[in-house]
Amino acid sequence: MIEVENLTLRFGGLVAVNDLSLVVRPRTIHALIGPNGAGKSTTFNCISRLYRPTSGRIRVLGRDVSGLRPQDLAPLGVARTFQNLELFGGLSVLENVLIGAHVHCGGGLRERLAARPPAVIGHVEHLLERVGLAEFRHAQASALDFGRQKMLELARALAIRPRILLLDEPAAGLRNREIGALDRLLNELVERDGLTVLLVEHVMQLVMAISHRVTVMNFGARIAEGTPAEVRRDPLVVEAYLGQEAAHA
Amino acid sequence: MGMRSVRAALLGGVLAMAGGLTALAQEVGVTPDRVRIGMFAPLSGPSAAYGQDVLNAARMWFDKINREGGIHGRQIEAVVEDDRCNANDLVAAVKKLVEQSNVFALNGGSCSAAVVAASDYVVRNRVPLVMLNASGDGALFPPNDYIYGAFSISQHAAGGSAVEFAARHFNARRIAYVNHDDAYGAWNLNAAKFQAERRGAGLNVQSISPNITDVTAPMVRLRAANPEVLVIMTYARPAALIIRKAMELGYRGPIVVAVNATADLRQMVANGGGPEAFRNVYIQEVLADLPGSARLQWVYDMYRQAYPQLASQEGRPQVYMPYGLPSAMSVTRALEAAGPELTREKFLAALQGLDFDSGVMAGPIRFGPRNRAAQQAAIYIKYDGATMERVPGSFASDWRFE
Amino acid sequence: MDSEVLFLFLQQGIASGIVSGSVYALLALAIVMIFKTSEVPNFAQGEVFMVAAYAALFLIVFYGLPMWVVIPAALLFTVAGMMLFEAGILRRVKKALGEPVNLVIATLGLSFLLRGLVRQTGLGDTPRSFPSLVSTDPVQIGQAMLTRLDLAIVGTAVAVMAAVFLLFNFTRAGRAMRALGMNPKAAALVGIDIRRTHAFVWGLSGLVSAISALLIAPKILMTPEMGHVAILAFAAAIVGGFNSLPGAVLGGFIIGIAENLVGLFVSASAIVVTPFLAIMAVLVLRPQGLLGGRPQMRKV
Amino acid sequence: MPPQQAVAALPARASSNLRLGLLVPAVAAVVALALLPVFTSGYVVYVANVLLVYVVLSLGLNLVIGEAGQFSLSHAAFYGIGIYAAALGNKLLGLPLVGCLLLAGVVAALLGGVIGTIALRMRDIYLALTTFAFGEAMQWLFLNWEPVTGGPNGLRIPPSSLFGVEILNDKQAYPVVLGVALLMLGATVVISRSRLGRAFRAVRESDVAAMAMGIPVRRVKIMAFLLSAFYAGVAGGLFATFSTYIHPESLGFQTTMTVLTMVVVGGLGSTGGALLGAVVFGLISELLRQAPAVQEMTYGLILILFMMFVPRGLAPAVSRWVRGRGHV
Repeated sequence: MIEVENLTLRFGGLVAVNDLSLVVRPRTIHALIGPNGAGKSTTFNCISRLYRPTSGRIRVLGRDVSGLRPQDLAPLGVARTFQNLELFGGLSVLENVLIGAHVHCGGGLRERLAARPPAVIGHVEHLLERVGLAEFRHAQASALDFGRQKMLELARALAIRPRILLLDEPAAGLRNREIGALDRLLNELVERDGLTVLLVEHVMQLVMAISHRVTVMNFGARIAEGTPAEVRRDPLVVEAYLGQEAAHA
Repeated sequence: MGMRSVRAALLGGVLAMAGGLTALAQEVGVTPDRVRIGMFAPLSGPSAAYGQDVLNAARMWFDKINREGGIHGRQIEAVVEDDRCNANDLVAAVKKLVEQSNVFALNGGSCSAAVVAASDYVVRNRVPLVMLNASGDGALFPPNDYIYGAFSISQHAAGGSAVEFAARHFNARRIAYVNHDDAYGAWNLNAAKFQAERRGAGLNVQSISPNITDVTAPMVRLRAANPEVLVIMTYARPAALIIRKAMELGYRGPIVVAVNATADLRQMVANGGGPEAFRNVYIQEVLADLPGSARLQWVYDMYRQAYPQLASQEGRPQVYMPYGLPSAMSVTRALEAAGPELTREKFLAALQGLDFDSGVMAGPIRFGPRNRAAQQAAIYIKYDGATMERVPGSFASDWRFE
Repeated sequence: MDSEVLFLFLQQGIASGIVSGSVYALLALAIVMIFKTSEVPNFAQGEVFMVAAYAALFLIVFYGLPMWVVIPAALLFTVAGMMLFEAGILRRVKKALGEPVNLVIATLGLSFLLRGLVRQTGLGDTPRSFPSLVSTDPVQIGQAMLTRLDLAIVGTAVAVMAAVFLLFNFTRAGRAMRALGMNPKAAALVGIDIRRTHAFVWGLSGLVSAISALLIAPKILMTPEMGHVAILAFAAAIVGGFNSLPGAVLGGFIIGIAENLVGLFVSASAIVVTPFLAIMAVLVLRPQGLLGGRPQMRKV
Repeated sequence: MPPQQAVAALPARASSNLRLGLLVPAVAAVVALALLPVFTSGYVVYVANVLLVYVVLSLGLNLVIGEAGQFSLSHAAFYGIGIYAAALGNKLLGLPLVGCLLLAGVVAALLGGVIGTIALRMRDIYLALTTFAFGEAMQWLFLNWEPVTGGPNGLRIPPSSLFGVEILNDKQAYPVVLGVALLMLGATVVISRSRLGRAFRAVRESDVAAMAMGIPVRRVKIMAFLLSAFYAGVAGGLFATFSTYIHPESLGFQTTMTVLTMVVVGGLGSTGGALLGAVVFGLISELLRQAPAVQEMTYGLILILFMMFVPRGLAPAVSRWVRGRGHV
């Protein structure tokens, strides 16, 4: 579904991503992990076309993305969330998700002019139920608590009806109970709805519980890849994380 | 579907009403013992200095006439509005006076471009308008039946007269001419070109913005043309900058400053670089005599008596104050001449026939069948920063509306 | 136009452009230092400039005070006024909602208020001249004619620019201001008093505006509308790069020279439109301005 | 991470109950407005005409600044283009009123599209200043392009005609002005609720997220700019129906600022706010003509005090008040 070949991105003299290659298979949850500044989010932003890679190739759904603009991905069925939340804060919860469905309500003039476009409103309401925000539909997005804001962002991404979901630290800042719900939801999306998920994550609990495959990055490069169990045993990974923890201590 | 028919019906109703009203609209603002005059001028904002005291002068004339028993037994009732010197506000003021205060005639306007904005409305509604001190060329040419003005001087006459003075008095063949790129400038340049051509003189023109802060560029260009006389048709601030720059650039020839800039002569000398810069300066004047002369003393006495409190303030009366008098005099004289059975038509006919000496302005106030501009000529005064010396004779523009 | 005249025009245009440009540059500096730290384009800067000149004139006309008292008093008055506006009004506006539009409107409100106030004094009815400390005797440089006053203006302006440069680069207060401009949160973390620094920047900006006002007032004459000059300063700031202090200075000189050259070689009535054409040209060709840093990509 | 907040379900949109409650007074207001010329003087109708022009201007400016969050300061320029286009369409081409209005809107919108395409490479303050510069340059053009605009002499506008009837005074023009203003108001409500309106707000709130939702951000911004220019152009066309003269002096930054003030005082980002701001501020300005001496200071103080104490404008305050009454 996503193929990254020899991706390199330099900011001035700084190499943020170094010759990274990566393949995400259909209907899997693929996690991208690594210490802070390892280049995970940068990779992510290359895939969603916010950054232009210095070299290398990225194919999404079999298509080379190099000619695409950021807004061309949603119509292809690629949705994403953001590390630090990028909600439409001043708008209502419902409107946030409706905007997520933007590409699906461009049909006729009636559809375009409707405040509640018939083609998508059912799906949007369903999504709000699914992430548990139905009762807050008229609340202002920025007034929600942090966990609900994260769920709202996920619902908004799902309104695109994506085939690929790119999640940038979905569990960061969530409490255990909320992580459990997220865990179930993601599994359901892959098993039942047939989505493919690429996620960048720090919360190991989530990564180890749900990922089918894990890629580990450090200093912009891939240092390991495999199943959660394999990766956990990899000495390079242990060193990278231990080293980081030692540095933190 | 319904909306359209409602609108059509409404439109029809409004049209019918408008038609019905005109039948009743005779002798608006006139009762046996009163005639209501609508007055407007800039009373606030940056242009208030052009309007406040001019309007006060006109009012004190009306008050004097009222004290003497009015005209044909009628007292003049003045209704005043602020026009802020801009087109939209002036039109609002005029419409309020005409349609809400139901005035008989209008006596107002100090800002030419803004007055022009109201001219079509005034003509359409057949309301007589006697301007205050606006030159108002745009509303006076071509002449129409309802609007009279230029009691100080029209811009056409001001420009033509200044060039005439330069060409005749100094025998100049190369005249440098600085004006503004606004309505005033367009008008005075029009007549100035005509006059220069008639006298066989060359006119080197620089049109500058009224907001200009640095006049070096236009002045260097004029200097390069080596003019014999420099004519300044700008407002006070740019005029002072030009006089000063002329000195800096070593120009020593005669400078003629039009009436647009001469509001405050002492300030002009201070602003223009002191007496040194005024060795060869001539100012255009439209009053009957030198400012401050005995001949005009009665005007200032009258003001002091009418507005003792205002008169005690710094900077009062404002310089253009006397211009309000000939305008108000024209109104009262025309009311007088129109007879006791006052109608707008009679009033307008009387205005057209006016020809009198106001005792205030340089020339007579004279209209005619094809003339709506009261004053055509100006006198010139040599001014060295302290003393004034009148140049004999007056100088008139030959430009006429074709 | 023969080559001799052309050469003369060129010299005069550049010389006169440097004189007016140095004043635009100062005022642009005042605008940019506020924008860099508070992200507010202060639309009242021109009126602050105007009020500074009128404050001085007021003291001269009504109290007959000597210049050595008047000048410091006017400077102090302007600085205090700006600090008061920042601390008393703008801070409140920021707290109330803090949208950039609201801040801009508040500065616009200030500009109306100040103009109205000056008109109340009665000094605004006629253009006034401000007494010059330096004579206006002509000085010839090459073929260009300037005055002693012109030279004094350029000299003082350059000195003030140098002082601002030193202040920003080599003092604690300057470092605090720069830090505030780069990242307010981080600045607070390293112990910079944000409120005091903001007030300081506004005060400094008031000081620089007041100096430029007293410098140029004898040359351009005073009216309550003299704040118009700020438009040229805004143009200078944009041309130079709105977040760059050296850019503001460069932009000031470019606008000053461009105005004069256009006036000399094109037409006097095109002078007023020159700064706007310069703005549009720069923004189309190099949006961040000549010395402006590239706008940073927001991290997501 | 912020602590768990009890989310006060802040309704971001009025409930349908409330909407019904507003419908009745709204209809009453429209009827009263329609009957205005019957029971007032021409002066009042003129003031109403001017206010309605400001309403259309405010609606347009609110679209680009309030809804789409793009700080544009060239509204007066597009307004001027509308006036000149309508006047010249009438004078030179003999177009009927509807044709003039359309011409005014379309010419302004086309130029708006071109300028938007260039200017919208910039954001925030840079966009504001580019559009400001464009506005000033246009005013200069109006003043100096004599063959077309009459230059400093201004331009006389001949009476326009509707279904063969010449419109000669304010009362005759009023039904047209009111009708078009209501039409534009209706269009604004529809646009604001539509997919395009949502896209505007998405771009305003976060352009990065908007892109991720498949919204062509640049095109949407240009669209907002173009629509806003169209509104300004139509407002200019309306002005030309009841005015006889236009001078470049009244097409400067001051006019843009007046409209911006209306939008902000009313409440940025809300259609009702733009409406309210135009009416309230327009009335204040007309009433202040009675107190000339302190006008400028009053105007300045109003702006400052509003920004300090009513920063979101009148609309939210009023709707809170209406809702509060509904509960009693």
